[in-house]
Amino acid sequence: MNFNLTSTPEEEKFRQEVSDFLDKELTDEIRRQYAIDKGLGPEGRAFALKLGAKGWLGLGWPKEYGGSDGSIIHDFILVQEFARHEVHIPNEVARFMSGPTILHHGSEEMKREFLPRIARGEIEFGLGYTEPPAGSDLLAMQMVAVEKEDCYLITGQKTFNTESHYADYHWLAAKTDLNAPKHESISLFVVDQRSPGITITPIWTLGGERTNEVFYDDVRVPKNRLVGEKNRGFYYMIEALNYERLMMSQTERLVPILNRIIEYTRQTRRNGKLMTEDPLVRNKLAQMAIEIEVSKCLEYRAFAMLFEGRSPDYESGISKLFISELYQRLAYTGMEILGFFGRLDEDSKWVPLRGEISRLCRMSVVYTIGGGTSEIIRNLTATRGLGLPRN
Amino acid sequence: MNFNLTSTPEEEKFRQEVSDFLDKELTDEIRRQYAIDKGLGPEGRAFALKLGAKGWLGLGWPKEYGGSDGSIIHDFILVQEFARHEVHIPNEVARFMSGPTILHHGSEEMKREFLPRIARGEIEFGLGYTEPPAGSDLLAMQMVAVEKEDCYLITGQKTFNTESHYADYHWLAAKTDLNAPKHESISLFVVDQRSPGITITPIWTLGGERTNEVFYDDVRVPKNRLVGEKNRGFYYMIEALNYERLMMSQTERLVPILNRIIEYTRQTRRNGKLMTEDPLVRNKLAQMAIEIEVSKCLEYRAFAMLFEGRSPDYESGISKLFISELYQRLAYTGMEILGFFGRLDEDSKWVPLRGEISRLCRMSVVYTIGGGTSEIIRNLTATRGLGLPRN
Amino acid sequence: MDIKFTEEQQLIRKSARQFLMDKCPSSLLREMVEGTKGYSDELWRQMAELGWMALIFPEEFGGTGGNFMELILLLEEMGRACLPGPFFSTVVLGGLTILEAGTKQQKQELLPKIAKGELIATLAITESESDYDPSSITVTAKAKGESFIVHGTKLFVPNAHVADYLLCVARTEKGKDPEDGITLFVIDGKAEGIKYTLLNTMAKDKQYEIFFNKVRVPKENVLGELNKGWGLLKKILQKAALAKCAEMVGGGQQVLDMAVSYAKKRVQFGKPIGSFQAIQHHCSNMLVDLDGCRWVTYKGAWMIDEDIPYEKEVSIAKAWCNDAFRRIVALGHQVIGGVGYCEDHDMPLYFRMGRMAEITFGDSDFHREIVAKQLFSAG
Amino acid sequence: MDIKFTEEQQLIRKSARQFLMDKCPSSLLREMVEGTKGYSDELWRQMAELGWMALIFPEEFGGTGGNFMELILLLEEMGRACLPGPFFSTVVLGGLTILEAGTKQQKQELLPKIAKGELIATLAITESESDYDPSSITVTAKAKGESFIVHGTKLFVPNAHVADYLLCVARTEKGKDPEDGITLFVIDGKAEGIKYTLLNTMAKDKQYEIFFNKVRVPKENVLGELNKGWGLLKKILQKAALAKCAEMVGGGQQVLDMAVSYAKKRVQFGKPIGSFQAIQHHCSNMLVDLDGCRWVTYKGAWMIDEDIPYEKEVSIAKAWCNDAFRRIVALGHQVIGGVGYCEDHDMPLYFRMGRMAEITFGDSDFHREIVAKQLFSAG
Repeated sequence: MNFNLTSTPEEEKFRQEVSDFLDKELTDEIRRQYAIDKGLGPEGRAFALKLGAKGWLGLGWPKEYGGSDGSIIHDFILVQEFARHEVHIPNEVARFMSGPTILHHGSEEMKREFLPRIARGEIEFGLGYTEPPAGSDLLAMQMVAVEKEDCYLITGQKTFNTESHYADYHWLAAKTDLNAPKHESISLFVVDQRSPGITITPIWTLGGERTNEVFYDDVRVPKNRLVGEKNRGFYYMIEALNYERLMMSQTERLVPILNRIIEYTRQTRRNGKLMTEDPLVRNKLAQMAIEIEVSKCLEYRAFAMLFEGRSPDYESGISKLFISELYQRLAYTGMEILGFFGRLDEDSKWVPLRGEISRLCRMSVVYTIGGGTSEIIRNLTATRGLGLPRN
Repeated sequence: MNFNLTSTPEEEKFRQEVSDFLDKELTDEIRRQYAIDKGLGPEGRAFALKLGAKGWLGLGWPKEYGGSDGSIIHDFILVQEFARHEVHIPNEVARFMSGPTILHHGSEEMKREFLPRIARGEIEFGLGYTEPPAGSDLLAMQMVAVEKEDCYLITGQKTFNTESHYADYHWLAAKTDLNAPKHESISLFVVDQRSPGITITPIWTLGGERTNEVFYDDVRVPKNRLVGEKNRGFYYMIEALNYERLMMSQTERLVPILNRIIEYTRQTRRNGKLMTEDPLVRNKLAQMAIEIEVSKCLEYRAFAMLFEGRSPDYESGISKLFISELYQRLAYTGMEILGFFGRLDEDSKWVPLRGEISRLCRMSVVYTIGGGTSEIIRNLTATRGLGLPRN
Repeated sequence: MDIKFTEEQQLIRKSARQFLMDKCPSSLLREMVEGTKGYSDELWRQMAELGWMALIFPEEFGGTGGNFMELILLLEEMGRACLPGPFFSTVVLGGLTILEAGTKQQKQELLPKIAKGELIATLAITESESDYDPSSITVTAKAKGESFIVHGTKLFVPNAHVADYLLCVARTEKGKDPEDGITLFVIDGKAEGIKYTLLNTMAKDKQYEIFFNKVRVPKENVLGELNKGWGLLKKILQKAALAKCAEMVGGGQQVLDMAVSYAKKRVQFGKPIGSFQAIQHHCSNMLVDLDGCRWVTYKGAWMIDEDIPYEKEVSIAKAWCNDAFRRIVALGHQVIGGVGYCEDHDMPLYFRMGRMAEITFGDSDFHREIVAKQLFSAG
Repeated sequence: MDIKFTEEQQLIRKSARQFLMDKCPSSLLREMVEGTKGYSDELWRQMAELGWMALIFPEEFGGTGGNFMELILLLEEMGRACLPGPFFSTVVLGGLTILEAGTKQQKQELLPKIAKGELIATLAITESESDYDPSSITVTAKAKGESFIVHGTKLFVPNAHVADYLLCVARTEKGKDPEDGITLFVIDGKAEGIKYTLLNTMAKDKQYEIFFNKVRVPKENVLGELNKGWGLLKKILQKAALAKCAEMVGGGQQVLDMAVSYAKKRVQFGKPIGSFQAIQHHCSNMLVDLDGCRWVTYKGAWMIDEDIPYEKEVSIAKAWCNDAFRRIVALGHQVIGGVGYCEDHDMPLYFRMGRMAEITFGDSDFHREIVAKQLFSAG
């Protein structure tokens, strides 16, 4: 047993390299762009290309598709170091969802077209799953792709497509068989977002991020942009979703937030005494440290299963479940400690910690909803983790 | 609006009378018998007769059945004063469940036979609803009563019949129609517990109380002991259950417990200082006072509806839900404060507060299960209180 | 015991609800929140016409002599509508304080104007170490001739930018006990030397920093007794805390209504999600929390009206409402899902309102300590 | 990173589970709990034969040189079986303390006997103001010739009635810092002047009051350094706390297993209750809590074995396990319903065990304060 992030000198060398790279290359502007604009700005894009040049966006992929040496462990170390440096891996959907799916299920042509560009950090995909009637119940989707000669004609509406306003391609799920059982009726497509007939309109959220509605009006998608087998899309989605949940579990990101709250209590007097001396404050922050440690253990456990070649199932679900709820508890604990000042927005006079606690408090509302609601994960944990009968 | 226990001079006079009576008559021995033996001992029985003589066990019942002047408000005042004095009303099932059901639905003969004796405090009934296969799902009961000439022959098993080892009569629900829809297949009976064919065996519980399994082997029950109409029993049960839930909500009982915990902190040093000075202790006990006040408000609201002639529905459910969970939280808070000493049983050296916190901690486990589990009450609250669709 | 409202009270609630439904649609709400003024003159005028600003004041000062319960019911409806604007700061923080402590002249001068909706007021308490603790009051008011010179910085003063009068809590003397030596002043909002800086809160509820740069205030503008202001302020803060509870009760009801109505309509897996036990139990938990908020708040109002000592019960109400409203909103979000996370839904309005309400006039730990003081001093 | 157990470890766990399933049925369990001795000689002998008491000690002292993780896995299985008896007090409290601080002679004399199951030991720490705080140590040990005279009352000493040796924490000097002047002694359980009084705990786990009435203890029985015992004790307490976590992990697993298996079989409303979302979510929440307990405990054991500073992580584990195990048992009761409230079900055993485990070696607030000290001292 070994709970260290790295287990071998080679892994430690890699971790150090990533860490040094980030220490050197990461600017506040890049961090800001990734946090708010998802890397939309020129600095963010340039940063992605640098990562690509390092070979870090195609770790473990075959060389012929632009990949480089590495394994899931290296991906994990990469993600952890990025988390510790408080920035997301750029082009996450391309790197961790579309890319692996194309690699495992895509045609040779598709692999050659897309994988090298993903590995170079050139392109991002926008996740195109959710529809107004199809949230937790993905299979209720209604967007239809009709086969016609050399293409599919696609019409319908997607919503909460977070990356669509800056992504290059839409990673689209649509119905290709209206008569088959639902889970055998969906196919995945790679759609050029500049295709005629696509309209993208913004939705602004409580967290301040933009997400999008995406409308398809008879959009022509060439047949070679169908991913893998027709009507197998739902299985591909599930496969990638599990991975997504794991990648969303980055407990390391919580550590610097807690540290800044602690630092704040060191410098702040309330009721005539330093906040660090207040037993209620001490108790609350200790509880946060405890829960962060538990979250880290749950996350490491799920990853370690992957490294062993076992496929985590409910284990990645509860890792996501726990961290998403912990984000909310941490944000509220921060709000309690920052008091009135915690209610100030980033641009306000008197705002502490650049408004990050207030922002986290707003943003974390969606963490227990997106990527599988807490309720859905509890269902799956009961049925798949504990073998309770399905309702 | 008026949140006082009593609203008129007459009510206040009654309250004072009850309070004086309890101050004078209530001994520790009687309290002990009611808490542990449910009034089985001679002192407890004598106390019940005194109450009966006061006319307080038939408040509001017609004089011809042994009743006395009074109303639901007086019952409420009575219950509250008993709660404040930390003792249950004796013969509760007879007084608050069987009695009212007989009064509303029983035959004239039955009323004359039982109501005066209940009002005099002479008899108690044991609740005979639950069966091994029928807990939350009362309608799944299997005990069968077969009509035969002048009687019913009853065979089957009941469980968790808490009063049966000291009650005089069994307030029994059994199936009288095997073909009808379940809710129209059950009848209620008054069964003399000394009837041949009844076997009562004890079940000992975590809380230390005794409850019972009751076995019926071809027990003859005269036809005139059928309560009200045949096959209407389920409706009578529901009617009385709602009342039971309300009568279980006696927030007043929590107040002296909290006060004793507070008193304990006044006299106890931990880590070199008085516990009253510990901000964590202060915060926890304040939270208990807050929740007790909320519980009291929920309870009063439900009762006040009754006084207005409205029938509380989900309102009595959530009053029971809240107080049952609060009992558990209060017990745990007490355990936290009493530390190691809170783990001692009543008969141990070093035990504080006569072991009541440990006992409460054990006993309260069942509060969220009996009389409608918290889950069932949440279901009812959703469907009946909020109009959400039944599953 | 009796939980009925008078006909008068029922009417207030019903007409307020109807008025706000008609006149304050979500679009106007957003306009007011986004605007710099923070409210609509037209709506304000109509509210005044309905007598809302006059409700709580005695007839001799231009009011209609309503009781605290009636004010609570009105505020509940405002909370339900998530109504922004200076009603709270003018009537509760300004008006009630003047009514409580003002001289006959001050009352006659100011209250009728408030009651007519012609005067906007607010109260400046908190400072940089702000926790409603007397030791944190460092803004000074030094006597100089016939005036006091007020100097220092106040924070989180609601609607200061539109206030005709600022009630300001200042230190006039430094005693051993930090509660001593605090005095309230009525200060002209346009007085020379006052600088307002908007603080951008989560709820965009127009809170201001006020810098008093040696502002001259006439001696007759002292409100209540010199140096004895903290006792007055504590009383006002308790009433204001309960008034804030009323807003949370209304807000909580609206969130629950939105969640339940969504759960009934929204179909997933072939059924309305409201038929799933997980969603049902979320909604039930919201209702339990809300009912608790509602009745502890009403009980507090009843005690105020009956003049029963209410400090403990009001702190209980505020602590409970803070925590319960937070849970209600969180569960509401969980029920409504992604749709409720979008700014064009109303959920974010209540989320933001909750974050401000739970801290204003004392967070839960603050009020638990008040409750603890009462518990440990009694007996 | 790697979460695999060695084959050795897997074997220990598997064979311990099998042994306890075979040899320690519920009936024997109840017999032991109800009996005055608190354990079965026969079972104790068999455990010794399996090498359980020898596991953690080096070969030179008659042990088999296992690591802490292996001990944790063994304790986990004991917790799962809710096994009573003096294993914990003998091996963890007695043996590990002697191993940590004993002289070569002490080790050679005592450890091989422990390893063979021939010696029962325990540790007497807490007193009447008990919270594992050095200031609460008032039992005195005064030097007198070649001996110390130990005097005073210890509380909650497990299995003292059967202990051949009591390790006792006493005050040998009164310094300014309460941590100074504390010394550990090895005291013969049959020494003159010792009086044992059983304390009736919820779990009937044979905890004793010990009154040392001027008990004479030879100087060579000092364990570790004179006056510096608190540092040693802190280390032992941390290891004991983690060992207690392991018992809770095992107990939690058993409670979850009982709940899940009941939920699969128990039919209400025509369906297994495990198909209802409310029950499913209860079980899921139990699993999340349990998995947390499990992995923070294993991580703590790994750190101990790797000699990485573990104070914070062990306190994290204990605080989490205390709270999580309480929730697991409460939800287990809620799933199993009335049946689990009856003493003939096993649930009450785990409920009672939980109440003792959550307080022994520090409750959650105690450990949160240790975590806080680390948080606020770092950086």
